[in-house]
Amino acid sequence: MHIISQFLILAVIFCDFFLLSSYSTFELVKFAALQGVLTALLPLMAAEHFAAEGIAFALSVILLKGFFFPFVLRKLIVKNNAYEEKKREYSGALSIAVYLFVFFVSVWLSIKLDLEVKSLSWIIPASFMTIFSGLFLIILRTQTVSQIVGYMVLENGIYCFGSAVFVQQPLMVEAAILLDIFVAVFVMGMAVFHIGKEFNNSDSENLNELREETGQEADI
Amino acid sequence: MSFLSSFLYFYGADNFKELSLFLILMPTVLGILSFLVSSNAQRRSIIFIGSIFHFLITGILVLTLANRDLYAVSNFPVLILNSFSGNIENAVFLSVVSLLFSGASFYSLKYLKLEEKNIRKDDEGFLINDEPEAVFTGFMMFFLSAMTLVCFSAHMGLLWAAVEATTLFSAPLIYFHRSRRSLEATWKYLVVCSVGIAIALLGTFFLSLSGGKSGGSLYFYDIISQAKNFNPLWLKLSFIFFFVGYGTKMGLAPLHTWLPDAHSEAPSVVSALLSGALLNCAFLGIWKSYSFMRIGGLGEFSSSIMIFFGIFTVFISALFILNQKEYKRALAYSSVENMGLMCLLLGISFYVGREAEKLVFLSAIGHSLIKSGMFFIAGMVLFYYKSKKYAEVGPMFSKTPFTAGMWFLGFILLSGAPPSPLFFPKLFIFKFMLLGGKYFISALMIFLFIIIFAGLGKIFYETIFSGANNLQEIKEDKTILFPSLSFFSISIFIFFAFFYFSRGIK
Amino acid sequence: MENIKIFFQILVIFSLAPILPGIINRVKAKFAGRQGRSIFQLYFDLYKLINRGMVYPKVSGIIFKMAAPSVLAFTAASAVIMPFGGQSGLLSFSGDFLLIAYFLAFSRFLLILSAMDTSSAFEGMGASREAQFAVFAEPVFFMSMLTLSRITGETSVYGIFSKLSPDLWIQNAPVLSLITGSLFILLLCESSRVPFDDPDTHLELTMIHEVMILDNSGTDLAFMLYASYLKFWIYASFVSAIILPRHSDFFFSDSFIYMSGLFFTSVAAGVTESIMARVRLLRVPQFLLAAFSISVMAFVFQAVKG
Amino acid sequence: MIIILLVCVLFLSFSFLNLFLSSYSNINKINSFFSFLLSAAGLFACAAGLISQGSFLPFKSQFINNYFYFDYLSHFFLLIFYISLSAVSLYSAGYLKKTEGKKSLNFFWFNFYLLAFSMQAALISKNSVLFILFWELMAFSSFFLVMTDFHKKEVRKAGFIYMCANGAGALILIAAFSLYSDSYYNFSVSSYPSAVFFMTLIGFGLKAGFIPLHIWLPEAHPAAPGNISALMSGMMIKMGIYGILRTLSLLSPWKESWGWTILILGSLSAVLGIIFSLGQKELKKFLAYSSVENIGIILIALGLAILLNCNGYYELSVIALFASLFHIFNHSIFKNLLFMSAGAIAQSASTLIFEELGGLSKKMPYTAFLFFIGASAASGLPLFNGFAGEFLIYYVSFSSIGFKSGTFSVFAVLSVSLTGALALASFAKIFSALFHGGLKNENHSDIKDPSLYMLLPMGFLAFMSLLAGLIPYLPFKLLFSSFNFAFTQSSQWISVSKYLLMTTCSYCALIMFFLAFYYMRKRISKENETKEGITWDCGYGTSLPSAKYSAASFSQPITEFFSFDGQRSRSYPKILEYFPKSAFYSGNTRAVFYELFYAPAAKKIKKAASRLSFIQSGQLRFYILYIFLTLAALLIWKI
Repeated sequence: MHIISQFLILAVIFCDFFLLSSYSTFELVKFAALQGVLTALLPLMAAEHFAAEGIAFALSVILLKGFFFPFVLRKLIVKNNAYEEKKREYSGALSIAVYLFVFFVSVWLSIKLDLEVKSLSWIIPASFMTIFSGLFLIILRTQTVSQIVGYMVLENGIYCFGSAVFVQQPLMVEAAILLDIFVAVFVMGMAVFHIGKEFNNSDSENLNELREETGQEADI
Repeated sequence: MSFLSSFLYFYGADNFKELSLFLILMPTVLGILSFLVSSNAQRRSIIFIGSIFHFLITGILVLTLANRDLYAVSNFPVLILNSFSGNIENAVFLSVVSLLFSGASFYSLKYLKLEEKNIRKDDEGFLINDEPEAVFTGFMMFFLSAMTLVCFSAHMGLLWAAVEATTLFSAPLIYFHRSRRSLEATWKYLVVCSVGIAIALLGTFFLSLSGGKSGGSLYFYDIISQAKNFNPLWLKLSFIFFFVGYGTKMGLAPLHTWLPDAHSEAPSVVSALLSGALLNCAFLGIWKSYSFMRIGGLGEFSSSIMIFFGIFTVFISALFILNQKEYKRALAYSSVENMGLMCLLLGISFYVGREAEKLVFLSAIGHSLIKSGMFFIAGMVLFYYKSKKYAEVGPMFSKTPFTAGMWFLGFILLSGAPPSPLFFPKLFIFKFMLLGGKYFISALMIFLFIIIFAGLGKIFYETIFSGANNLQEIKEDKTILFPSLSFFSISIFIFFAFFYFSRGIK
Repeated sequence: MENIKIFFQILVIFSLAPILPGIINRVKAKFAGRQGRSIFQLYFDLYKLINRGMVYPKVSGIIFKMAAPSVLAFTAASAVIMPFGGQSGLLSFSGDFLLIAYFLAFSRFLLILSAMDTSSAFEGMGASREAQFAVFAEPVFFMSMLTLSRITGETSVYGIFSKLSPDLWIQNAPVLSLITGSLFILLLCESSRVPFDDPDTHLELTMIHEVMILDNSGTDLAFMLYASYLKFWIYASFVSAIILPRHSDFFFSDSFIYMSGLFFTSVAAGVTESIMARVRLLRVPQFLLAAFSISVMAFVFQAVKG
Repeated sequence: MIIILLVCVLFLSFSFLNLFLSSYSNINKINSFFSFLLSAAGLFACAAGLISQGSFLPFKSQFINNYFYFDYLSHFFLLIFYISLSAVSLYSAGYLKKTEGKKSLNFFWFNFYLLAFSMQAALISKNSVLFILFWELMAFSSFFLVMTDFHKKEVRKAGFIYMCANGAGALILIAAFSLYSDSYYNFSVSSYPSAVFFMTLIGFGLKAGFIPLHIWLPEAHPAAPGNISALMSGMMIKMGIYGILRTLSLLSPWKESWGWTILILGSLSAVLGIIFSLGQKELKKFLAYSSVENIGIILIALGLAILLNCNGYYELSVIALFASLFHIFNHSIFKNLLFMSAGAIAQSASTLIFEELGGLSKKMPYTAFLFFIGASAASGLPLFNGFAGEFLIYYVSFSSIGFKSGTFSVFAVLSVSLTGALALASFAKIFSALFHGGLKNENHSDIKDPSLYMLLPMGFLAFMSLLAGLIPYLPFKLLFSSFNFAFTQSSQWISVSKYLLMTTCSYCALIMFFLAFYYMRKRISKENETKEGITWDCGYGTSLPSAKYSAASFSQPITEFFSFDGQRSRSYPKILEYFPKSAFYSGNTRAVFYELFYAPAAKKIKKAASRLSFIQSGQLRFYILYIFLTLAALLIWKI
């Protein structure tokens, strides 16, 4: 049990690497889905006994993050032909630098918070890494679809952190949180669908009309 | 009359739980119903009846507060609060939400009728067709139920889910006008708030972690009773994450970026609710974590953060109001400023003692009422003059005198002049700053308030007195401004009541 | 006995006023080597003018018609308040120098208004220059009054002059001499003598005081001239009361010394008039500011020592 | 004192009554009649209260008592208020006749009554919260009154500056009042006296309008209609002084530094005020600056009172306080008179620029006479009431020059005397520019004296000014004997009243002289006839009215000497050929403080604000970055 969870955590960390470095949205969606499935399996591995509702819950998360979200996002990508991220010449080096930065920050944080889970040694840094990479995905990518993916990765990280520290919530609350995530992604998808219809490409560059003009000040 | 009130009182206290559950679910049911119903007129009546009903029941529930010792039963671990005794702020914010919602529903009755006939161009010239009204009414009711859930939740996780739900339900409302700019505003609103709320979720996990290695329970009752022996490091971390998370939703300084866009692009009914009710609900999150910190003995840590961010928010909003070109964005920034003030006041109330929290209530109620009234009027101004920039809005003084009068009365109330309830919080902030010997900060605050007054004054002044008066005669509709008139008079009444009853705070 | 003395004083003031300018003209003539007009020439001019008819400019209004008697009335009233060289004038009370100064200011106000009423460019120019000089002259007067009242501890002109005595001179000689200097400059400026304004010039653009009464004629002109002579008497009595403060309780000797003081000041004025040329118009403010700084220095000396 | 409260309530009810009534025909007459009636009633009640001094006892009902009080200070200011209000209300019946037809004046009268109510209520309110409530009410109602004809561009600019000054003042006052330690928000002793003093000085200074804070005054007064600028300058400026006096009466141990600040501020605004007014080209702007100068004189007297009190000469300091109050009383009378006559001229000649006016004395003899009384009173000349206030200041400073630390009185004497001389020059210029010479342009031929409604109050005020000027002892005794009766037996009071009486008999001597000379001239001119001729013009024979020495050229030597920025923005062509065809000269003084200090500062603030607008850059990605940065900053800073 222990080794498998160890491998799962390593897989999560590598998913982060691929997420940060890949520039095609299809790959992004694929790896995010993979990461979702992995994080869903984690609590099962870590927990000693298999409570019934625990399995049902994990299955629903796998179903949701593994299959339904990628299906919706793939349709969106096709609809808005948001296949490719504009590659700048420095983007390769930048993603590596960001990955390393995220790695060191999360390791520093987990040491500083002296929160080491015996059974799953690397779970806390992994969850912090996923959270921060989710954030940086939203910051670095211009395609709106990849920003949704960034949000999903952020949720995966938080979920992974929650399962790592065995936070047992009443089922109702777990369900509410999952439901919220599902609705959030769904509404974002709807929004991107409308953006696509409006601007016929869902690049976030054309979404910067609302800003403060500098320069023309009204005189007193 | 006394028999009726005592009957209502006992009835409310007995089955508090059933009533609160009913209060949460009733709007959702009505929301689904409005999707099924065919004609728009019925949908509008649904909203109106729902909100009036909601307001009545809230009145009954809040009435139970009147006699605290009768029902001092402590709220044992259950998801939904079963009495307001422990936390008055929930009651205050709930009453504000329901009052605002009833005003908004009355306003939207007329507004939706006007919008239907009013085909107008977007800024880029695209024809604007609005969302089907079913979507609007439906999501309005879902929005109401989400906010009621926030006020009733007794469990931090549930609170988080409810606040996330309010974000999701209000997103389509912003997108009512289907223009490019409102789409952009919705997208930014969604992403920024969801990321913020996600961080708040992390804060919830930290809070439960601080309860013990194996994760303590997140019920308010448990947290309050065992807060003293929480692990201080984790508690601090949880407060920081809560502060950043709910601060984004509440619109504190560096995280406020979504607020002006969302408020200026949304229809005025929605921006009134956003500004009046939603920001308060987000503030409820910070208030809860602040009270945990205070009980846990780390009050000083949290209040220093809150004071710093309060002043920083007022600073940023002052600078942005100064060069503002559009009046709706100026109103949004003044909401940001007011949220900063409330955060500052809560921080100060740690040093001065609990009854200073009365001032936070006063500023919350006052701001919500006045700001939503102003947004109603802004909606009508936009409808009359078809432009958001104050330079293009004609001289309201001669064209639409009644709206101009209300517009200026709202400005006077917003600026914190005495008849407005926002006067006492300002007076108290100056008293605390000066007595505390912080002369530089108080001088800075005076300067910032003056800049805000001048900035807002410029906008209201230009809209009322100057402008190209080549527009044709405008038929002014007075009855639609009844809600803002009633909100303004309630706030002025609150000012005099507070002045008469409060014997001043040392 | 008391009111006889007062009556004598008033008689002396109103009768001997024109003699002092006569003395100045005579001194100037002597300096220029010519015989010069007799001292009493001004009396004959006044007499001639009083009996002449008057010509009012069509444009002028009521102000111009009422100006001449009121200017003379104000100057006469302030002359009456002036103490007669150490003895009390008709009515002296604390702060009476204020009334003197402000009565003269009112007469200047009316003079300017009557000049402007004729709406002639020359009179306007003279009036504006007169107003400018007044702005710088007034502080000099009040500054020297301040110093004098600080020295003597009195607040009325009569009190100051009765307190002034030779031994007071010995104690603070420098201060008093500075004060006399600034008062003498004030005398020249107020009565528009040479360094500031040439009384008997013919070019409308250069005269200041004369041009304001250009359009007056007949009795009005007589009143205006007589008022300027009275003004000279008042300022000269300030200077003479300081340089010759003699107080024997015998009335006649005191008034005689006071009259000789007046004689000496008018001679000094005549001498300065003949040796100095007119000061350029832009330099006049600096000249008056010099007088002002002299009186300020006097005050500082006195304040430090006192 | 029930009457005063009743009058307050009636004013409030009339204002709302006006709002709902539709605009009927002679709205002005009825409204002005009612407001005159009410203010007259208030005047009698106040005067009776002051004289009998029995009226200061507290009220029976407790509710009124802990929110309002009637002590000497509020009584004195109420008296002044009622005088100017009754005059203005009668005056506005005539003044508004011209604008009656065009637009409905309901809103105007609503604000007029509201302004009257809020001023009275502010004067008698003991509670700081209520005081600020009435203060804001006054500020906003007067703002609306100033904006009555808002379609003009410069009126809008002036209105905005006025609103900002009021808003800033009110905010500073809120900060100052927060320091009062009374739990019922009443005015009471405070634990930080100098902090409270300086903040209230700035807060009320923005209303009183002394030099550094006066920028709104020369903008707002010309923009307001005639009767409103009279009321504003006559009474509203005094509210600022009332505020300062009220705070001083609360902070018991006065400090020397306060006295010096007020004295220096007073002399600065006196001298600079009158210098600025010299350069003005428009009558109302000129009168506004002369109000700044008179406020300066009032503050000088107040500064003297504080300094004397600190050095222990209590009796003299009370006399100095009387001097400032007396000058407030006199100033509100003659300033009202001047503004009303300016309104009369504006109504008939429809312009107040000096260059376009001239020769009005033939067309408007009564206004000319009343303006003459007002002008000579304003320049502090003896026969009129401007002089009485300054006389007291001189008396106090001269009797205090002898004390060891008497140097402050030098300051006072110098600034008052310099201001007196400058005021004389400026009012001479104004009077001659307006009333002398021929009519400048032909469409002024239909000018005639204003209607009786306007002349009556102006006459009443002129009579009051003459009365207070000729017999200064009468109003002095009436106004100040009730300060505290014990004081009237003190030596200083007796000597001051003796000297005031002496001034009266010297005036008799003056009048006697005048009659004698006038009679002499009449007798002589009977024999030889008086002819009409043209003014002496070196024989050119062309006495055209435009050759008159205009106002700008009259004040040119003085303003040239005092102008700070040197190039007083003059413009005239360079004359090249020997016989120049045409030449012109136009120069105007800039509002120095506004253009050199406030406007650039405002521009800098705006530029700094716009530089910060990159935060709202429109890029969603940066918004998320801000969240991350705040999170990181908090973590690093706090953990």
